[in-house]
Amino acid sequence: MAEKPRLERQAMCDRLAMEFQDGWIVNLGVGMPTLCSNYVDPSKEFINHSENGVIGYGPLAAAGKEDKHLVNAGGQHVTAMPGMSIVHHADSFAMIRGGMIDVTVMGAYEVAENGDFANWRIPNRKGGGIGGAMDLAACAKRVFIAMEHSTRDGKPRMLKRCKLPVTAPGAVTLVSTDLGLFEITPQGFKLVEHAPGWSPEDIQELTEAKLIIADDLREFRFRAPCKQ
Amino acid sequence: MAEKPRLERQAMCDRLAMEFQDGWIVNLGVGMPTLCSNYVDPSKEFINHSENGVIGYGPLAAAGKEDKHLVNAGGQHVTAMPGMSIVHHADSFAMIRGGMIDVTVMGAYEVAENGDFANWRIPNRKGGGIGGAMDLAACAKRVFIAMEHSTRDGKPRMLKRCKLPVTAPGAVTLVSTDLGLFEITPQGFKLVEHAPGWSPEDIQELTEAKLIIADDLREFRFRAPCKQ
Amino acid sequence: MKNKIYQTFDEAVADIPDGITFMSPGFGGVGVPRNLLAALNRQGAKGLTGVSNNAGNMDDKVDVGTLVQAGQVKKMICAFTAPTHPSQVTPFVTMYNNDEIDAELVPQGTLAERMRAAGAGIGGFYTPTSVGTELAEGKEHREINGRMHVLENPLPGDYAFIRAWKSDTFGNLQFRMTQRNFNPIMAMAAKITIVEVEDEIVEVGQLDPDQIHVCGIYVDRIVKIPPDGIFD
Amino acid sequence: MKNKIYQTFDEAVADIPDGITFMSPGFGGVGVPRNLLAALNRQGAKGLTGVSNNAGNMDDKVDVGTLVQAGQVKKMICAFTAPTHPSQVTPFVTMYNNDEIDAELVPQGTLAERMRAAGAGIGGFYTPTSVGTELAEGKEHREINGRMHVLENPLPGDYAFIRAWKSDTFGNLQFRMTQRNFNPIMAMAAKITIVEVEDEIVEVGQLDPDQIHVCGIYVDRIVKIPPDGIFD
Repeated sequence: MAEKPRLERQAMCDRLAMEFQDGWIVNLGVGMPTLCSNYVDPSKEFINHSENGVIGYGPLAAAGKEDKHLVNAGGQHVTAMPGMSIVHHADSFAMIRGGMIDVTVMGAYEVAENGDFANWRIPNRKGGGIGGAMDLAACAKRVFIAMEHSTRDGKPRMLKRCKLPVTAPGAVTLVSTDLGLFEITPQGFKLVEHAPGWSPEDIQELTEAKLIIADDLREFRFRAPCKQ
Repeated sequence: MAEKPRLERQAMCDRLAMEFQDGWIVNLGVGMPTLCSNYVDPSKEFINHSENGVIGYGPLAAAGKEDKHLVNAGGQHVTAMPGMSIVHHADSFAMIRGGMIDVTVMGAYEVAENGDFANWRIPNRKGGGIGGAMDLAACAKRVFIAMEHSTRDGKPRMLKRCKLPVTAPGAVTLVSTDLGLFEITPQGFKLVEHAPGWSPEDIQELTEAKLIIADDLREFRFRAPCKQ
Repeated sequence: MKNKIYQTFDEAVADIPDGITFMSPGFGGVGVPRNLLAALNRQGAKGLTGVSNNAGNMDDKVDVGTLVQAGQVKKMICAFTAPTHPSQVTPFVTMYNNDEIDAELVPQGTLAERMRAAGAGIGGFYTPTSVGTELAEGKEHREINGRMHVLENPLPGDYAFIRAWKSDTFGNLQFRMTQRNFNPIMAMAAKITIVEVEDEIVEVGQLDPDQIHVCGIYVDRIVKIPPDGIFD
Repeated sequence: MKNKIYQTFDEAVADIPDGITFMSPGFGGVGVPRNLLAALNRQGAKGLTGVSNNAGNMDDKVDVGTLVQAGQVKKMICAFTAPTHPSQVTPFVTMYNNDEIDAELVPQGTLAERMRAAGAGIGGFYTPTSVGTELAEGKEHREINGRMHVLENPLPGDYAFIRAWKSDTFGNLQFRMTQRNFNPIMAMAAKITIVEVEDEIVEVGQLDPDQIHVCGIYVDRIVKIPPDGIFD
């Protein structure tokens, strides 16, 4: 059976970014979550925080226009925005642990219905890449996850309990996958928006944990077409 | 019996300052210890640290030349010296606790032969004035005390054990009083320099603790006359 | 984004309820948020807990002592509950001796570090300061690398009053010289930070990002000291 | 006062013995003390413990990985002991998988705070980070204000290698943009701090006292990167 089309990564991240509120301080993880910064809503301003101590930076620098001393958490050259400021690493994580980050968006290997998630250690491999993920997961006001719904070999990532070592227990509140948008409730995953053409049953089939279907389940929301 | 002349406060502080080594970071307590900053040795440079986060400040500002934003720990207007820098209070005490202060000079009500001293709480009075004294006493590399040898009513301040609540136990290594200079050794106070005209016996009489007399006991050293 | 600029100090402190903990910086008379303290005095909130280096000076300038004297403060947390010289009988000292106000005496470095911990999400820390003194009594002790330490708790605030030199409209702050003192850590430690600005409030982009002492995310309300305000 | 200026990187690292702990800042390739690392590589000290955000990148630039690859490092303390992408097989990853090098994995914020604690004379601190994870196993737990924390220890170093933008002759430092990262806390945490300066070393008095990111009391040796040095 040829599978139905899944959501694009940009759409997954746009959907999370639509939840950001005006004035929020946002920390975007390396990789897919960075796509959230492409979402623009003229009615809202977000403040980008990066672990390496930059608050209020702007979009990626155009080629040839890089400031070689200014990078985001992914090591990408970003631009200085008016109001930007710099702190050192201990002060940057003081902001994180101090609860100043309104939302962090991260990738994950697994998310569990109890809000646990795992993104730092691959199975059967020595060591891990924690970076600032544990600090952010434990201390940001909200942890959103953007990840593919299934592994490359088709196994579910939305689990009853994480199999991999967790990054933080019970931290996740919202997950955007290529099949839909999921809230984490005390009762477990609640499917609130589904990818076009995907029924709740289709999605449940690819999900280990039992899904709660929102009463007001609706189709996945995409951002309005870009005006530029 | 008319008492023999005692040492002037400036001489007491000069004597402690003579022990400062080139490049030392020096924190001078409010009041008498501030007089140490009048000691000048062209062969040495000292770096003044003050609790309120200024490192490398200079002499008191001349009247009319004050920078209203620049004060030392005593609230006196000091001058900016080349190389001066400013930090906030937590960073200033990070320097103190972190062991960056080579010597602190403080006043005291009492010093005991075990190196305890008391300078924050007056007997039979509620509350106390700690300021940064406990941090400095516990964490500076050396704690020097400048104080009168006797109380106003003639009681000894150099004691077997402190009667007042201590500022830090076992912290003091050198005491300059108006009767001489005293090292604190594992065996107790050692009189190493006596005020002119004062014999060890004279000084012992005004000291509660038993004095050890240095083999090389000598007369109190004064700074060379100022050239200006 | 929300406008942080307020036109008057009275507006900026209007909603402060009774019973909150306020933080007031300043050292040696420098960096004291006198306009905000004066406004809070006019506003009249009561039952306050104050966090400050001391509980007011002997000069006739507005400081924490103004609120103490007015009976607005029920407790001070500070590094001086007695004057450095017995002759300095401030309103606080009189009230404290008469048991009309409560106080917690904290070594200055521990006071600073406790505020920093509160702002930095640190649950507690061990310090060698005060070990072997009356102030360490009843505190948890622990020997670390051969040295005794005491456990100290974070000290958060509800409101911080800040005196800055410059601000931008986002609330990025700069201080001049020893004006900085407790200001940055109090801005971190308090839920709501209100700033009085001495020199000017500039547009965002006017301050060098490398030269900002307090990031604007910590700042909620900003008031420029007007020509008839308190400049010292 | 002692002259802190060294003419060459080789002189500045000449006395570093085997077995010490070095701290190497840098994040995303910015603020990496590449000239000092290259000099230490030439100098050949062995059995080193390295403290750094990661254990080397995939590019061909000198970084901590250069010392790792040369077998000079016995242990890394860092926030990444595996790459963020499985394709990034650095020399460290190969050696670590073959048990040829030891490592301690620390969450980045805890790593930063542990260094800050070492520099600030804090004996230990409680953080909520890592609670409920494998990394918290064996650590002392404590519930503080209803939230579980773990106790973390200070992380001091013997030598810190610093990459600054400007220095004065006393060692007061300024950084540009995100070059700052771990630099200031490593300068605090290490006994001996050696700085490579990118832009210029100026006379004392040339830097604004309000705009210094690391006070010169933390700095021991300063080297200007020469025209043929590594600028990135």
